[in-house]
Formats: sequence, C-alpha cells, structure tokens
Amino acid sequence: MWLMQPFNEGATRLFLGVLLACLALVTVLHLAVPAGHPLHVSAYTVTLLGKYLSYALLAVAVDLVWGYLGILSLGHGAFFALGGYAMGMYLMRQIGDRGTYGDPILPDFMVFLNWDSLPWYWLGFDMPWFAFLMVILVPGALALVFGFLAFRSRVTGVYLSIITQAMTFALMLAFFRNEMGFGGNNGLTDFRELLGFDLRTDATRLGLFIATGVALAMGYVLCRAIVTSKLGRVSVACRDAEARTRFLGYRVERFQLFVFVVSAMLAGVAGALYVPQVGIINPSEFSPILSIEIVLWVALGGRGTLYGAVIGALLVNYAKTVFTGVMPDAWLFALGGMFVLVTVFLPRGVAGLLGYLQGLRFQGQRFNRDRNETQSRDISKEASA
Amino acid sequence: MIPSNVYRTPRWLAVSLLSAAVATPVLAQEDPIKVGILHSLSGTMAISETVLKDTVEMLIEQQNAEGGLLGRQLEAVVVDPASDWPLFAEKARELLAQEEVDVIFGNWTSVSRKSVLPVVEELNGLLFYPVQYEGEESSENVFYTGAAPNQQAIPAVNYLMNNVGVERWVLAGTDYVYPRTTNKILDAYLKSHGVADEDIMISYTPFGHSDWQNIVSDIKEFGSQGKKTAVVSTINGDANVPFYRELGNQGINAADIPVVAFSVGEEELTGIDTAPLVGHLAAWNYFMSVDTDENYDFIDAWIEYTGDDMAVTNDPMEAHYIGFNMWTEAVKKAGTTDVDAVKDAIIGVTVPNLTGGYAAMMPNHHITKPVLIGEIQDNGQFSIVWETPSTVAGDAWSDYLEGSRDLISDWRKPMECGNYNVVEGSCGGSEAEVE
Amino acid sequence: MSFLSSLADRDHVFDFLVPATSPVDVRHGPILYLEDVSVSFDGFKAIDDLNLTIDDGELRCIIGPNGAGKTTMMDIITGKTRPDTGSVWFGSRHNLLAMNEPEIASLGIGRKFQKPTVFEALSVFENLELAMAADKRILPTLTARMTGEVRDRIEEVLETIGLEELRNGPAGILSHGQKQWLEIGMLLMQRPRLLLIDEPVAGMTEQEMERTAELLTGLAGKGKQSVVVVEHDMGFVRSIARTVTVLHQGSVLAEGSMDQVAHDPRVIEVYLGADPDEEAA
Amino acid sequence: MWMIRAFLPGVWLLCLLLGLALMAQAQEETGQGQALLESLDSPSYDAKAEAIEAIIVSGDERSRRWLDELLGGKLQRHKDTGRFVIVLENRGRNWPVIDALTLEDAGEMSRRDLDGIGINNALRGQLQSALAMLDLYTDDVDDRRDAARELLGSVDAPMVEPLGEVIANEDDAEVRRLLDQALAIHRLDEGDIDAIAELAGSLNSRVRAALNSATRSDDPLVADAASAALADIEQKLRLNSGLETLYFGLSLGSVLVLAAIGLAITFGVMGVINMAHGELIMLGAYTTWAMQQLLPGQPGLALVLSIPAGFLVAALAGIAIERSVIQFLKGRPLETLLATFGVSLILQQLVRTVISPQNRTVVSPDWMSGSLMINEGLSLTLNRLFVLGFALVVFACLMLVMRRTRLGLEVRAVTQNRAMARSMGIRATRVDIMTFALGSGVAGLAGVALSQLTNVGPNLGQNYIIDSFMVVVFGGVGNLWGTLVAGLSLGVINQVLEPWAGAVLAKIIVLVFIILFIQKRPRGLFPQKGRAAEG
Repeated sequence: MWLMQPFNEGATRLFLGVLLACLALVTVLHLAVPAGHPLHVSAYTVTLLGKYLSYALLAVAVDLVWGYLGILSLGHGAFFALGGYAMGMYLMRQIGDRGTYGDPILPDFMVFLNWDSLPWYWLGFDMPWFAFLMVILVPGALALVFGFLAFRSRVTGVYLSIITQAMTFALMLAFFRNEMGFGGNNGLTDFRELLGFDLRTDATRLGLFIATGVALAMGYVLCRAIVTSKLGRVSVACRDAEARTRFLGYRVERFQLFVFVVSAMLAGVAGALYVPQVGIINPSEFSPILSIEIVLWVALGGRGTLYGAVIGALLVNYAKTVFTGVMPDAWLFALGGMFVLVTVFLPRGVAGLLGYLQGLRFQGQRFNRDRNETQSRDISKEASA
Repeated sequence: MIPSNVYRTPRWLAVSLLSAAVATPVLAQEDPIKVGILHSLSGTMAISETVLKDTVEMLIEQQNAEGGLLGRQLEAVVVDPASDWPLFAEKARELLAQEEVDVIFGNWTSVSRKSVLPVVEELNGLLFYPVQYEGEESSENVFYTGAAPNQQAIPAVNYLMNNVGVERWVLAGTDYVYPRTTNKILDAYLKSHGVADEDIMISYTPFGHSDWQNIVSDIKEFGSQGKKTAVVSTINGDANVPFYRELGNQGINAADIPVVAFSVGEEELTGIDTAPLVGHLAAWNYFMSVDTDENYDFIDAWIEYTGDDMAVTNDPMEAHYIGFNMWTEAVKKAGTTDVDAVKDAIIGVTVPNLTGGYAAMMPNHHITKPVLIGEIQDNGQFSIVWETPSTVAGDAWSDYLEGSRDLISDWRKPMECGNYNVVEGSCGGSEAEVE
Repeated sequence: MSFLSSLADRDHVFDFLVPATSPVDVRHGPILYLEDVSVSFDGFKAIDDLNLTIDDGELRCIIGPNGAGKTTMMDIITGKTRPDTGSVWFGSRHNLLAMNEPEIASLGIGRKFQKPTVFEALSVFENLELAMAADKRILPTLTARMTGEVRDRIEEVLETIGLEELRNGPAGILSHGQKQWLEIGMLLMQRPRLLLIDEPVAGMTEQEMERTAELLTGLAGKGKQSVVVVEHDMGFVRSIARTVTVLHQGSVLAEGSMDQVAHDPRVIEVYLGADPDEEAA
Repeated sequence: MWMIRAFLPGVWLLCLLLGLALMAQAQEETGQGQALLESLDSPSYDAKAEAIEAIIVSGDERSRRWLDELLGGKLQRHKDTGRFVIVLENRGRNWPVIDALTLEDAGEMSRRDLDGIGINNALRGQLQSALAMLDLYTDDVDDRRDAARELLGSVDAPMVEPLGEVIANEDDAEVRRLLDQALAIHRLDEGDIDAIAELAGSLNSRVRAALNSATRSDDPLVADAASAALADIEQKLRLNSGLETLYFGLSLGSVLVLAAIGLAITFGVMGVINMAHGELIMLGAYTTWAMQQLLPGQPGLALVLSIPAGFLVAALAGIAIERSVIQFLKGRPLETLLATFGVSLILQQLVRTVISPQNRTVVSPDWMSGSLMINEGLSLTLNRLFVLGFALVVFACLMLVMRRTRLGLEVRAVTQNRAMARSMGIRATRVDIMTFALGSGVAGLAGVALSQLTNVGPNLGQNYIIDSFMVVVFGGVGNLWGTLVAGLSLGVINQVLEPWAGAVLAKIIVLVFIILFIQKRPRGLFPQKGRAAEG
C-alpha cells in the first residue's frame, strides 16, 4: 500500500521518532513535573508549541507544492485562514447563548450589526463533523477552482506566484467587509469549548497540542508517501521539464492540480488546529505578507525536503517569539537579516546544511542541481515574457 | 533609546500629593512590581502605539522617582505584539503566565482587545485600555480609560446640531467595528432627533484607504443641497491624511462642511499639513492645548522625557496617565497588588485628569470624562470651542442600540456582572460563569 | 474555446484516456500524413504549405538550412504548435490537430528534443520508469508499484542505450551524449509507433555517433517503429538515411535518396551551391 | 474659495462701510487699540462678534492685521501682564511674538503664559465675509473675483445697496456676474421668482444650494420654477460627473503607473523580483520630507529639488541592495523575492527607529494645493493633476532611456542574451547595476509624488507593492507600454466601479478581474510573441 511506503525510509522513521518523542516529553514535563520546577513546561509554552506545530504543518503543505512541484504559491495563507475560519465558525456556534447578548443562535457581532437570522453559509457549522469536513473541503474547493483555471492555461513561474498573491489579497479585503458576515476586522474570537472540552483549561491545551503534533506526523507521512510514489517523481518531472513530461503522455496540469489541492487541504487542517490555540481568527491571516513569510520558513528550513520545512517553521517562529520579547524595538532587523543571510549564504536552507553535515550529499546535490535547473527555467520564462 | 531622567517639579509633587498619601521612599529590596506594556512597536499600529509605551515607561519612571509603590520599585515589562492580533493574545499570556506582571497597560485596536480579552479573563489579569472604543463590552478584568461612544460621539453630534445648526449628516468611517457601532448609535440618535433618512449618508472604506476622490466629491454633492452639512468621521488613523488632503483640494473647508473626527488627535496631525484643515473639528476628552497647570506639567515632563521639543501629547496618553494613577491609587488603597483586591479597591477611586477636573472609576469599569470639541489650528493643535459643563460617565452599553439598551454593568459585589439585563433581571452571557 | 466546453471536453478525455497501445490503422499505407500545412509567427511563415508522408516502419531523414521549419514541423506533429491551415493525420484514424501533447504522446508518437531534456533531478532508472508506457492517470500513478516485468523492461532499455552502470546516478551528471541516449531510451520505453528525433548527434563524438546510428537503424523497420530524424550533420545522415527530405522555407524542396538529393541543383543552390557536407560542417 | 453662512447684522454692515470711508482720515489713539482688543478677549462668542464689528468701524489701520491674526489664532494675550501680542511662530514651548499695538518685536514668550483669543467657525465666517467686503475694494482683479465668489449665498438685505454701487463701479465683467448672482440668490431667498431665471444654468454649487432650498419654498410657483431650473442644471452636470470620474480614474491610474513603472524595469526587464520596491518608494517620500526640513518655508522649492534628490537616494539604496543581496542570487528570481522581502522588513524598521514610527508632515506648495476650475461645476484637484503629468513625463523619459540611449540598448542586449552581450564587450554587471539603479530611482520619484497625496510613513511602501506587481503582470512583464496602459485602465475601472460597488468591493472586483485575465492571457496585455515566448 503506497501510504505505508514512507515507513520504509530511515529519514522518515527518524523524523517521526523525534516528533513523537518531543510530544511525549512535553506532555510529561507539563503534567509530571511540578510548576515552579525549572524543567516544568507551562501551559503557555505548550500552547506556543502547539501553534508552532500547526505552522509546521502549513510549511509542509507549502513545501509539497514549492519543493516538489516547483509552484511558488504566495497565497497559501488563504487556505490556512479558510480552514481557520471553518473551525472558528464551529467554535462560535458552540458559544451558544453564553455570548454577551445571550442570543442562542447569532454570534455577538451579528447581534449588534442587526443580523436577524444566520446567513446560509453559517448553517451546519454547529455540527462538528460538518465543520471539520468544511475545514478540508473549503480550501480544497478554492484550490481546485483556482488551480484548474491557472494550470489549464499554463500560468507558471512568477505569474502564478503573483496571482496567488492577488487571490489571498482579494480574500483579505472581502473578509474585512462586515457585510460578509465573518465578523469583519474583529474576526471570530472569545471561543469557549471544542467538542465539549473547555478551551480555557490546560488539559484541553495539552490535548490540542498533541492533536496538532499527530496531525503534523500524519500530514508529513502523507506528503512523504506522495513524493516517494511514482506520482511524486512525475511532479518533480513537471517541475524540471514540463514540456518533456507532456510528451511522455502525462497531463501535467492534472498532476499539478492534484498536488495543489492536497496541499491546500493540509493548509486548511493546519489553520483549523491553529485557531483554537491562539483563540482568534481574523482577516489579517489572509495578508499576503503572511503568505510570503510561510514561504520564507520553507526556504530557511530547506526547500524540497519536507522535514526542512518543519525545521524552518519552528526556527523562525521560535526566533520571532524570543526577539519580540527580548528586543521589541529591533526584532524586525533580526528577522529580516535572517531571511537575507539564509537565502544568500544558505541556499539549501538548514536542511541542506544538515544534509551536508551528515554527508547525505546525494539528496542535497540532486536538490541543489534541480533548483538551479528550475531557476534557470524561471528566468528564461521571465526573459522571454 | 530615550534619555531616562529622574525629574520632579514642585507642581508635579503637588499633583502626586493630591493622589498619593506621602510616598515613603524606601529602598526596594523586595523584587519589583512588574508592569506589563502591550503596545505594538512594529507593524501598522506602531504609528499610534509606540508613544503609549513611552508614556507608561515615563509614568513608571516618575513613580519610581517618588519611591515606587508600597516601597517597591516598578519595573516595566515591554513586549511587541507587532500589530498582529493573535500575537496580542499570545503576548498577553506571556506577560501574565510567564512574566507574572501585576497589571497590563495596552492595546489600541478593538480587535487586539477582543483577542486579549479571553486570556486576561482566564488568567485573571488587569488590563487598562486607553483608547476610545465602541462600547458594548464590559469585562471584569478590563478597565476602559478611553471614551465610550456616549463620551465622544453623542456630545459631538449635539454640538453640531445645536451650536452649528447642522441638518445633514455624512457618517464616514473605516470598515471595522468601532465606526460601525458608533455610526449605528449616531444613526439611531439622529433619527430620534427628527433627522430624515435622506439627510444621513453613511460610507465605509477599507483600512489605509488612500483614494478619496469619489467619496469626497459625493460628500460635496451631498452638501450642496441647501442644508447645513457636516461629516462625522470615524476614519482610522492612516487613511486620514489622504482624506483631508482631498477635502482641502476639492475646496471643502470647515466653514462650509465641517468634519468632526473621533480618531484624529495631535499625534495624527503631526503627519498632516494642517493649513488646509483649519477649523475642522475633533471630539476628545483631552487636548494638548488644554490650559491647565497639570497639563503643562505633563507636557513638559513628556518633552523632557522624549527630548523632543516638538513632542505632542494626545488623548490616549492622558487615558494612560489617568489609568496609571488610578491603579497606583488602588494598589495603595488595597495595600497589595493582588488583582482581586485591586479590582475591588479601584472602583470609586478618583484622580485628577489633565483637563482640570477629576476622573472617577465607575462600577462598570469605565471612567468619568469631560468631552471637549476642538477646532484644528494651523500649528497642529486644537483650539477648544466647546466642552461639556460637567464630566460624563462612560456607558458600557449604549442606550441607542437594540439588545444592549436593557443591559447594565456593575462589578461591585454582590452583582458582579458585566451585562446585567434589567428587564429579565438576570446576568446573561459570558461573565456570568467567570468566578 | 469557452471555459465550460473546455471543461466538458477535458472530462470527456479524463474518463477514458486513449491507452498507449491504441491500434494505429496503417492498412492504407502511411503512418504520418501532413497535408497543406501552414503556420506563421507574427507574419513570418515558418511552415508554408507543407506536404509530407511517412510510411510505416520507415526511417526518414529531414535536412534543411536553419529556419527551414524543421523544429516547427515537429512542434506541429506533437501538438505543441497549432497550424493555421492544413491537416495532420496519424495513420488513417487519428486527426492529430484535434489532440493535445499528452494524447498524441499516448497514441505512440515519441519526441526527442533538439536540446536533450531529461529529468536531471531523477535517476536514470527513474527517468525511464516515468517514460514507460503505462496508465498515466493520477490515481494509478499514485499507487503504481514497481513490478518485475517493468524492471526487466527498464533493464533491457538500459542495456540498449548502454547506461546500465549509471542507472542509479542522477541524470543531471550524465554527459551530453549520454543524455541524448537516455532521452532516446525514454522514447523506447514509450513503445512508440513513430519516433521524432531532433538532432540526435549534436555535440557527439565520432564513436558516440556511430553507436547512435546503429541504435536508430536498429529501431526502424516494418511493424516496428517508424523514425523521423532531423539532422544537420550530413555525414551522419548519409550513414543512416534511406530517404531524405529537404525542407526549405517551410516547404519540401526535394525528396529522395541521399545521392539524388545531394545532386539536386535546387538543393545545392539552397546550400549556396556548396557541397552539403561542408555546409553542415 | 470660501463659502459663508454668517448672517451679518445690518447695523454692523452699515458701520463697516462707514468705517471703510473713514479709514483714510482715522486718528490714531494709543488707548483705543488696547480697548478694542480688550473687548475681543471675552468668553462669549457674541461679545467677540461685536468686538470685531467695533474693530472694523474703528477704522484703525491695524484692524486688517488684527483680523487676519485673529483668523489665524495668532492674536493672543499674556496672562499676567494682559499685554496683547501677535504670535509669529506657534510651535514648540517658547513662541516669538510682536506687540499687537506697536507691532514691534516683543521677544519670546512661554506657551503657558499666553492665552489665545479663540474663535469658532461662526466667527471665522463673519471675519471672512468682512475681509471679503474689504477685498472688493482692492485693485487686484483675482482677489476681487474670489471675494465676489465668497459672497455668493451670504448676501443679506443691508448689503444689497452697497453691493449695487460696487457693481456699478466694477469694470470686471466676471466680478459683476458673480455679484449679480450673489444678489439673485439673496432675492431668491426673499422669494423673488424672477431671480430663478438669472440663476438658471449656473453650475455653481452655492447657486444649486440656493435653488435646492427654494424647492422647499412654500410658494408653489417658486418651488416648481426652482426644481425646473435644477433639473436643467443636473442635465448639464451629468457630463461633468462623467468627466470627473474619468479624471479620478486617470489620476488613480497615474499613481499606480508611477508605483509600478520602476518595478516594470527591475522586475520586467531584469527579471529581478524586488519586494523592497515599496520601501524604495518610501525612501523617495522621506527624501521629500527631509528636503522640506532643510528648506523651511519653501515647500515648493524643496519639492522640486527632491525630485532629483529622491531619485538619487532611491537609486543609491537600490545599488546597495543589488550589490549586497541580489547579485548573489542571479538567475534565482524566487530566492530574490524572499531575500528582498527581508530587506524590506529591515528598511521599514530602520525608518521607524531612525526617524520615527509616526507619519511625517509633507507640505504641499500653494501651486499644488486647491483645484483648477474648468467650469463652475467641474474642477480638477491640482496635486493629482501634477502627479498625473509627472507620471507621464517620467514614463516618457524612461521610454527615451530604454529606446534611445546606449544604456537602454545594452540593457536589452543583456536581458536577451547575457553571454552574447558579454562576448560583445558589454559589461553585464555594470549594466545590471545601472538598470537596477534606474528602476529604484524611478521608485524614488514615485515616492516624491506620493508624498503629495498620502501618508509619509514607514508603511507607505507596503500599501503599494502588491498593486505594483498586479499592474506589471497585468500589463505584461517586460513591456513598459503595457505597464502604462495597465495602470491607467485599472485606475479607471476601479473609479468607475467605486460609486456603485463601494471602495472595497471595487478593489476586490479588480483583483478577481486580473486573476481571470491572467488565465486568459498568461503573459498579460502585451506579451512577447514568437518562439522565444514558448516556456
């Protein structure tokens, strides 16, 4: 069975091992070690880690399309946010009559914007199974439509990146509008419970953290299974020599679409796990800047390796947390500097570095080469365009 | 960084004496009292929020110069939520759970407050929120030192109606919750005062909107119907510069169609060429041009602190000034920084504001404020043309809105409810279960 | 073409992608048939009223000065470029102008590019694997397994193109000539009925050239592949060609055996009156 | 132009004219001035109004100055000494002042010792119409016209007669026409139906205001006549509003073009995706600000100078970026995108820390503020008009550079075939630097222009970067004409949509339109054709 494929790889087993070990470790340190003890992991840290993990999953999704399909999506934040909104809508419905205005059905923001009834697209979100389904379907559907249009007319390279950016930008503006019925700028917040668990208890936080970890593991395995399958090799083929692949009889646009949709769904799941942990979802999640940042995590971690994406997401976000605390006035310098230095001096990202250190050169070299390959193609496209 | 200087003048002492029982200057051996500052230092909101961070730091410095609080020194814990709303929640958690601060001064936008709210309530922290906002909220753990709609919007409209004789109204705002709610309240209020539907024009624009040509020309058209017209602007910070420029260039001036703004203060005006704006209005609870000694002292302190002779002060800064003093008062009163004790102690606390009056903390966690109407001058200051005879107490729940008309908020025992429904006689919604 | 109809059309093909082994009807002679084909880029007529017929199992060489339209012709046959006028038939059943690249490819028309393009990131083995005739829809591809039979086939081809020992190295590190072979090997994996080969020996050493010559001549034959070679190198052409077609300004100038062609005055004139060999060299 | 709603008491007006007559032989008495000003300094605005009248009738030759200063809020009083002074500069803590009576330098006074004599909009109106009346007697025709225009709609009974005289002695037809209209409006308010005939057809907004209020008159005849006249006017206005929308669109478009054109060079021609482009624009804007700081009081000169300066600063910054980052990422456009994004973060925070997180004030020179009146109903805002022109000029220059100069030739050579160009002795690296500098410099110019329209702050760049990319891609990468057409057309589309879709929706629609358009034409409006374009 192709899904089992990855478990035969040492690298994947190692990755999963480390991940699960960390999950277990954190759990233990949080529960067993008494508060105040230097080794104790506070609920705050757990939630923080949970957030990082959801970002990591998002990064994996991006790496799948960028690293293996050569499609630089600057709009993946949109899928992430849509998944988040789907989850947020469910959580809003769970508040029930405990809202400020005590309206059993309508969320607070609707009450004071005089909505008399729930708009149709809010229906069903009180049922968890439906909401969770939407978490996957909504981003998937958007990716399907968008991707279908884009790939069938062979929009490639920079053009694709720019219109993905346009997509997420348009969505951001749309969700900012209060008429849309998604709470406008304030977004959705003040969540109470998820599947009956009170979101404000540490137990739930730990649960969410673990759930996110597991989701990341599964997402990773899924992506790994895809890239190690023949389909993965076809993707790489599309990335490196699209025309050639066509002449071999593959319908390139279909493969691109398939991988793109899968990736979008993963992003959606990441968003859904992100929202209950940070406690708010708001249109700024759609901001193109965020989407660019995601790509940067991947670049920094090392494109086209999946685990690199995870490393990148964790590194950058940890750095962000630290810097914003330690050097509030200057952290942007650090972050920006980091991006510049890595892209210039560490073209293969941290993963490349690791690969090099561990002497796993093959992966690295092959990757480095086809990177230049793709790039030279990109450039030729622009030049010709 | 800003030159930190220990500074004190007799006048200043007087003020602090008003508020403080003689502060006994004890060397602080105990670990300091931690004051969290949660204002964006980067990103879009840095424009407005950085000065507030500096203000609190200055106040802390002054407090320490007077021997600190309860004989302990105050220590500022600054974090940067970077204008990123989820980050606000995270940073609030960091401040409360990791740094274990005793109080937080912070937030500007409503969304950031909404994002922080659950955290503060869960971890039972103290948050002083210094910006005018849409109301419709009252949390056990939040103290709203900015203006509620009835402390800014309504009086301003009254002034225009009665003193200027305005009959047609343009309600222009950025599309987010504060303008929406405010405009809803005003719409209801105006209609209740016999303004016809066709005499009210409402328009919303996205954040940072920079192309105002169409809207301004609409306003111009709307104003040429032979009735005195005014614009009530809830346009958010960044979009104001291009808006006013367009007004000026399309020849709309104050004598003609006055614009009264609720979010344009001295700080925002530093970014605008005010010459064409002379005479346009703003409604606040404080203006830098207020002619009182307390204010001049505060300004001088600020100028010395920032080392910038041109530094300006504004309403949210005063709000922090009031909030900070209220908190120190409450702490002294309670003899501890324990949150619950302070929460009880602070209700009823009265401290001088900068406009020559006093601000009292109401049971609904809002404060009493005077309402001032100022006209913009060519030097980026406001000349005060009208003010409420007495201070106005902030309303958490507007009397002009469906659903909130019947709600009141009172955090004193035994009620301890943020949204008590006087009709049903029950405490509905969130705060009910928060113990 | 409107969005909806294209959608419909796509679905139609998606349901049953024409399998690679679809019978090509060659009972009535030719396997490839171009009639009155013309195409122009921005007014420049790249192909001008071209007529060409390739018989089943034939090995045809096509020569012509630069800009004669050789590559464009290939583009048209493989569906990369749509002609302005004319018709292109594969066997007597398949109208190529109605199909796109993948469909044409899966009909059994393989193409080798002028500049060797292999998947440099993938190993030689993987390159061949992808090229192999198989169900190339998404899910089958996703769940495809490496069967012994497949492996044998690949090994066989590896041997034919003499890259056995490099099988696991990334294609990127191959020499120019080796890439050329690998690409031909990929064509073989497709089990095509018709091979279009663009300048197979460009940049090859003498020995490499000979091997390639053997390879190609070995390929063509009744019931096996038909091969169309576009080449500049007259020496090479002479060594393999049975019939030669000379393209000039987008249409056939002359056709016949190498010698006939080489002594055709018009051809000589086109090649500036020079002996074609020198011209090419 | 000033619109007045102040209704001047007739008594006062008669006195005013009397005063004007007397002014010549008015006697200077020291006490009098002080007394007049004393009366001004009273809490009640009515008292102030009277005081103003008093000042005018006093015929004191300082009265004009006093009124002006009062209007500007510069007439103040010392708290302790009670001395009246005129503030020359009212920023900072200590203000330079002159004595209001002697008009002699009185050194500096602390802000906190001074008491301003506040005025409100009503008083402001009164002052302005008073000054307007005075202006009717000046020699400068334009001043008289403005004055006359101000009086539209603010004429009341006692003014009629004197205005009649003014008209009689007025030799400028325009002034006469305006004053006639002013009187007509007055008569209309009185309910005189014939006045409508005189006003009919005028596009002036105040005339329309008058007619509008006339439609609410209780005399049905007047009401009907007024609405008829209005309908006729509306007809005329329709064309105007059409032109206006077009102008709005073009001016928005010109902004887009300016912002994008630099990108069209770095991105389009060189294939370098520079996410810091927005920040280069920002630098240009800040240069303008800095210039105005260097040349206080001469905003116009500063603005003109900052055109070359802005170009230079941005170009240098561009070179720095190219040398420090981009050159290492040659042929890796997507990496460049990421690295330059980092650069943009750094530049933003740099401005925040070095200058200030607050927006900076950039003053518009007089010749750029206000609007150009095409007809009474249609006037084009000057600043945008200038920006529109500026955009076209910049574009033209760029075309020249690319088409006619050696640099342009080399750039095209290098971008089409680097190796070949090299072998022909073109120093590719140098060309890269030059091109990037050019593109960045143009971004700087955009900044200079934008400083006249919007905020000059750390976020300036971010607001334009995405739009810029849209424009370039929509126009077709590597094609300057494409950028121009794309920018202008997007601007117009946006402005046409805005009235019925609203600002937000309009923008969304435009974005979706671009996305769909790219599907149809993956290489933009003006793609490059032929085999070269095949990926």
